[in-house]
Amino acid sequence: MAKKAKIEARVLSQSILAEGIYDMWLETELAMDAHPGQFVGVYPANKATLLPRPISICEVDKEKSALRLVYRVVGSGTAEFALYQPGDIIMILGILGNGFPLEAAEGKRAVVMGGGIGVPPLLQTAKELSQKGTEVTAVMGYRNEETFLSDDFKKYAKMVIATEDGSVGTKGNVIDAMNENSVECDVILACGPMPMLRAIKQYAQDKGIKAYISLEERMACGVGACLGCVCKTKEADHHSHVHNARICTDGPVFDAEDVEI
Amino acid sequence: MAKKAKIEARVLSQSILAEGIYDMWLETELAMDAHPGQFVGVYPANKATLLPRPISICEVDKEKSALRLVYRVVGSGTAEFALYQPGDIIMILGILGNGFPLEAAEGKRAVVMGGGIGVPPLLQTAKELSQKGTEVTAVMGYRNEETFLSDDFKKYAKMVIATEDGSVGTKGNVIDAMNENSVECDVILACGPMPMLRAIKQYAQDKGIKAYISLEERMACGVGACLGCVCKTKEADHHSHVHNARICTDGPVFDAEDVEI
Amino acid sequence: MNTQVEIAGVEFKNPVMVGSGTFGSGVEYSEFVDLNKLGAVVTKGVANVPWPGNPVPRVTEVYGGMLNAIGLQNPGIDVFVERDLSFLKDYDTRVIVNVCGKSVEDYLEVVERLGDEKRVDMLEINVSCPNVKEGAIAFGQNKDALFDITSRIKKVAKQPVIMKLSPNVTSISEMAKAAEAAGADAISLINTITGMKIDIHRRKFALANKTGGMSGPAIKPVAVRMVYEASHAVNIPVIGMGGIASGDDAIEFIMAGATAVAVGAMNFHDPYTTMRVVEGIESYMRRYNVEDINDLRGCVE
Amino acid sequence: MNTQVEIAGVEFKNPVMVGSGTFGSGVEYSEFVDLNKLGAVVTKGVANVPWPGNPVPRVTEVYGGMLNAIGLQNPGIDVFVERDLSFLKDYDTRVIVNVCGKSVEDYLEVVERLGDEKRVDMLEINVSCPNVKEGAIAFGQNKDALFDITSRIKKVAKQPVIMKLSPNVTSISEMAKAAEAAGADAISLINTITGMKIDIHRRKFALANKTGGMSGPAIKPVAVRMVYEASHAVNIPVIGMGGIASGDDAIEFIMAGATAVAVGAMNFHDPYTTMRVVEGIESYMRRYNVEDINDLRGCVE
Ligand SMILES: Cc1cc2nc3c(=O)[nH]c(=O)nc-3n(C[C@H](O)[C@H](O)[C@H](O)COP(=O)(O)OP(=O)(O)OC[C@H]3O[C@@H](n4cnc5c(N)ncnc54)[C@H](O)[C@@H]3O)c2cc1C
Ligand SMILES: Cc1cc2nc3c(=O)[nH]c(=O)nc-3n(C[C@H](O)[C@H](O)[C@H](O)COP(=O)(O)OP(=O)(O)OC[C@H]3O[C@@H](n4cnc5c(N)ncnc54)[C@H](O)[C@@H]3O)c2cc1C
Ligand SMILES: Cc1cc2nc3c(=O)[nH]c(=O)nc-3n(C[C@H](O)[C@H](O)[C@H](O)COP(=O)(O)O)c2cc1C
Ligand SMILES: Cc1cc2nc3c(=O)[nH]c(=O)nc-3n(C[C@H](O)[C@H](O)[C@H](O)COP(=O)(O)O)c2cc1C
Ligand code: FES
Ligand code: FES
Repeated sequence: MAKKAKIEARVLSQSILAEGIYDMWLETELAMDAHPGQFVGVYPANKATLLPRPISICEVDKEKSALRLVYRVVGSGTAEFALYQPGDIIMILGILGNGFPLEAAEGKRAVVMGGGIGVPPLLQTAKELSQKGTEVTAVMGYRNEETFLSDDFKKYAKMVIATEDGSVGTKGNVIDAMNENSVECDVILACGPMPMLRAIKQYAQDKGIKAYISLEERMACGVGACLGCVCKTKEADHHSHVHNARICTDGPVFDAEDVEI
Repeated sequence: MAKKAKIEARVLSQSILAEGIYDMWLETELAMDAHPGQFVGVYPANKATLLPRPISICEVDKEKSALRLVYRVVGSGTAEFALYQPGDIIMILGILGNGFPLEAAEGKRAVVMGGGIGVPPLLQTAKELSQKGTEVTAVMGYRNEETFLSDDFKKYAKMVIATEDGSVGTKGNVIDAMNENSVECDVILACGPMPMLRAIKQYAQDKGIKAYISLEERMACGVGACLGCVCKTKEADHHSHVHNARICTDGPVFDAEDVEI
Repeated sequence: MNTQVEIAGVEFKNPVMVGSGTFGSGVEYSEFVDLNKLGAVVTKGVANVPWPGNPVPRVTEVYGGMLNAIGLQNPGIDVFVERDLSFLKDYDTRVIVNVCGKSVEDYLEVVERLGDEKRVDMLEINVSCPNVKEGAIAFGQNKDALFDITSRIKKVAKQPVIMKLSPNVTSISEMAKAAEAAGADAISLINTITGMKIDIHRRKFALANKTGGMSGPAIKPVAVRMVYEASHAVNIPVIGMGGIASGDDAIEFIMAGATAVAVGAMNFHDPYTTMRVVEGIESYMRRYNVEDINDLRGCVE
Repeated sequence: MNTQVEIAGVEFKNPVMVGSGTFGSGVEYSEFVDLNKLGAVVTKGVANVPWPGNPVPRVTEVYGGMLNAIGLQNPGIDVFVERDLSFLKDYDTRVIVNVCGKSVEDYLEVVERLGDEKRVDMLEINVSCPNVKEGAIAFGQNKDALFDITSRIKKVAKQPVIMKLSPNVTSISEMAKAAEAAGADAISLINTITGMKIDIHRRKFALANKTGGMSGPAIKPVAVRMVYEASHAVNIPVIGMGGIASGDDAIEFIMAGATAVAVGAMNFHDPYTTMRVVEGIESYMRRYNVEDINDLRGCVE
């Protein structure tokens, strides 16, 4: 893997996908080494806020040397990002994290599963899997009819939708949608809120299939140095020796069996 | 006088007058109440720097509701100001301070004297005096041939220049220039570095004339509340009762006789 | 919706006060804000006689805040009563007078002198100013000295007494307990944290006094922690301050255990800060259906 | 131009180190910077046995800085020696190992164990971590306890010993003097200042540990003041840290009296910070014709 770097990136475009959900393309050489499931740290210009904001890679365009980030405005950093205009220069740190193990899904019945702001990283995942000839089902959970990115997924995957309010697809969560649509699979690649990930871990265990889940935690360094972002692991991991894997470096994607969530 | 306010101002233009010296016009309703020798507090957008930067009013255009600020880049705040483009919205606090007592100079032989970045506030001073029919001589001290604003002064005053390196006018300081050009006067209105102000105070005392000088000090509030910006006064002043006048409110302009500098 | 709070029998229309020394006696900021909308005006520290304060530079900016070494310049109690208290007579807000001194006797003189001033609702005793050489902070950094001065002041004070604590201590709980044990009616904290800035180009201290007291958003996490610790150590009310810039910041201090809050250095950044804090508290309460501000006190888990 | 400094007989090619716990053992940041260009790598605190650290969330951002409550997670001395010290063997930089413990015996075990490790140039004893319940900070907030642990460590240590002091004390000078009197070869400061952040929307502490240690530019003025006070109280060298982000910041600490400096939390903001500090120091020296960095130490007036 290429060396990590903190470098300038140029905003190529910015648009709104749903209420509070933004879609930004960045031109950056980091794109050349980006794998699905990895993330970048985006630095707000606001000098009162010094830490990078971890944002997953939603899509990669290697020809344009571009990364797509889809993010929800939740605080001061993301609120600042939402103001960026094409041409703006920002600082990013990357490429961070391990990404999804595509090889574990290739040629198998693969499901990518996302919930809420966990949807974006699955897009590039579905894209690369489908480009490698794997048939992918995308099972995505949303709050309501604002099913952002679902048109993009349809290019690479069979699309199944769950919404909390039942306005589109299955009323309920992604597992409900799996069941309602009788989706069968061998491997799940997932990102979303913790309750969803717990349900997926249980589901995979019950069905005897593999699940790889992308976790989230507060981060400071993003590169594995500060030990801020750990999650409990079943086995003492090679780095910490105390059952604490670093989500930023050993993850964010883990075999669901390996982590205690 | 009108109420003070912290309000938005719109950058109308920005240009470079000399090395590191910038000239910015702002559109703001505060312009309507601005008197020569008063100042505004300009807030950097940088959230690490929260205090307003005191900058003197260089010129006022009441028709356009505009203020002209001329400033030297010395630190992070002024470096930020130098990047502003026409159309940018910034926050300013004003109008602050007392301003020059024009009535003390009207109809007399008036000299406005400025040194370095003390030159700008004298421009509006010369302009208003000349508009009121007073004949003004402007004696301005610069480092070198970059005699910024001198063309503006010529519109309202007889212009006498001193430069440290002798490249233009008298080689030396403003007092040297006064002497070399045999400038006679009844009252001096001045702003500039402390050694210059001390020399002017002495000069005025020796000649038995009045001098009003504009002082500078580190400020926090800019409105007289924090007691950060005091200067020693001969008499116990009405506010502090301890010989400490507040430069931001009781000044920045003082009768040279009244302050111990 | 109730925003009224009570401290030692005194009722405040809302919990928003100002930090002593950052608001004069209200005159200057009355050009920007309606003093009637404040819970209380807390005046600049006043001593028995006029104090000239420290040489300039007295203030300097630091990352997310400032240092000050005003040195408690004040015109003395006589001028203060005549001028500042008279000014405040016209306003419908509480008045808390901040008192400073070099010896216990200095403090007692001011406290006694203020006893019959009807306009004074409470006294705040500054034993924590880091910017004067004698007295002041010494009382605030030693729990026995704090106990002693507090009890002596309580003996003569006619108004309820708030002891203002210094953050420059190993254990804020111990100091809070000492104040409570000596009879203080409330405590306020934090005063400024001692800091220093050096101008590396001139190789000089940025402040003539070398050190100064740090305030502003940069100190807020330390202040919240100390308010939490202090309010869990004592049963008397706590007035919290340190970097408050918004209603959300005020709510944070209240959740940490403060009964009221004060806005200090941020007045300099934005003269309307107090009003934004008052409104911000109300809008938080509306958003989360909080009927009574007192329900939020200490509610963090 | 000389940037070399000496501490207790150990020479450093320049005064720029890293803050323990902010740089791992160098592996992660070696992707960004050339470790050979650092004065020293200071490792994350290591204990006699593996420590799991605190529950998450362990870090949170605050104005101009961050709070952390990692709780000294570490793999224990065995893994550390085998893995981290081996990694550092290939680099031409000094290695300072930061040691933590819950009891004096814990510390002694690690210190003894490291005695024969040739790769270890110095030991830094962390008696100031605010994020673990037992031990640690207790030693750093009581001068007798500090004296005791320092002298016991000095009896067994084969490498020179740096005592890392806590800023959460009333008098940093007293603590510095206690460390010196007990035989410390140097002191380093400041460790983090205890702070707290509350998530007002969830009414919960932002950190699982409730409090955390504050670091970053926001604490710099407090750090500079303490480095100034400590270095004027003792004759042993002082390593200064707290919010350093640039060469200018480093110069400020050196002028305050520090012999060397460390970059901590700002590594997280910019992984190249250490290099920018090294270059920034040199460019300051060039600009002002400073021949020897040691001439700047304590030069503020
Ligand atoms: C590996 C990873 C990938 C992520 N991918 C995405 C994505 O693709 N799209 C998206 O919208 N969000 C994503 N998030 C969450 C995103 O990082 C936060 O929403 C964002 O940092 C909030 O920043 P803020 O300044 O707006 O919020 P504030 O609350 O003001 O941030 C304050 C601090 O808390 C941190 N923080 C706040 N919320 C979170 C969170 N949920 N997770 C981690 N740190 C947080 C911030 O980084 C910052 O340091 C991801 C998080 C992780 C860990
Ligand atoms: C009444 C008054 C009028 C002024 N008018 C002008 C003017 O017309 N043009 C101009 O170029 N400059 C003027 N100055 C000086 C100007 O305020 C400073 O140069 C400016 O504040 C520097 O800000 P900075 O962020 O670039 O510097 P920094 O050094 O980064 O500022 C740090 C802090 O120090 C303060 N500060 C720094 N230098 C000074 C200074 N010389 N005086 C007061 N505060 C200072 C800043 O306001 C800020 O709070 C005036 C100062 C005063 C007091
Ligand atoms: C310029 C200035 C002057 C101050 N003067 C006093 C004072 O006279 N008495 C006092 O008790 N506190 C004084 N303080 C401390 C404040 O009241 C407050 O405790 C502190 O600044 C922390 O709050 P903040 O961060 O909101 O400013 C002063 C603070 C500043 C900034
Ligand atoms: C995430 C983190 C972990 C830390 N771990 C340690 C540690 O293990 N041992 C120690 O002595 N100091 C530790 N510190 C304190 C730093 O070394 C340093 O003293 C402090 O952060 C102040 O410097 P800064 O503001 O540059 O970060 C840690 C700091 C941070 C931010
Ligand atoms: S964020 Fe620092 S180790 Fe993961
Ligand atoms: S700057 Fe506050 S009184 Fe002048």
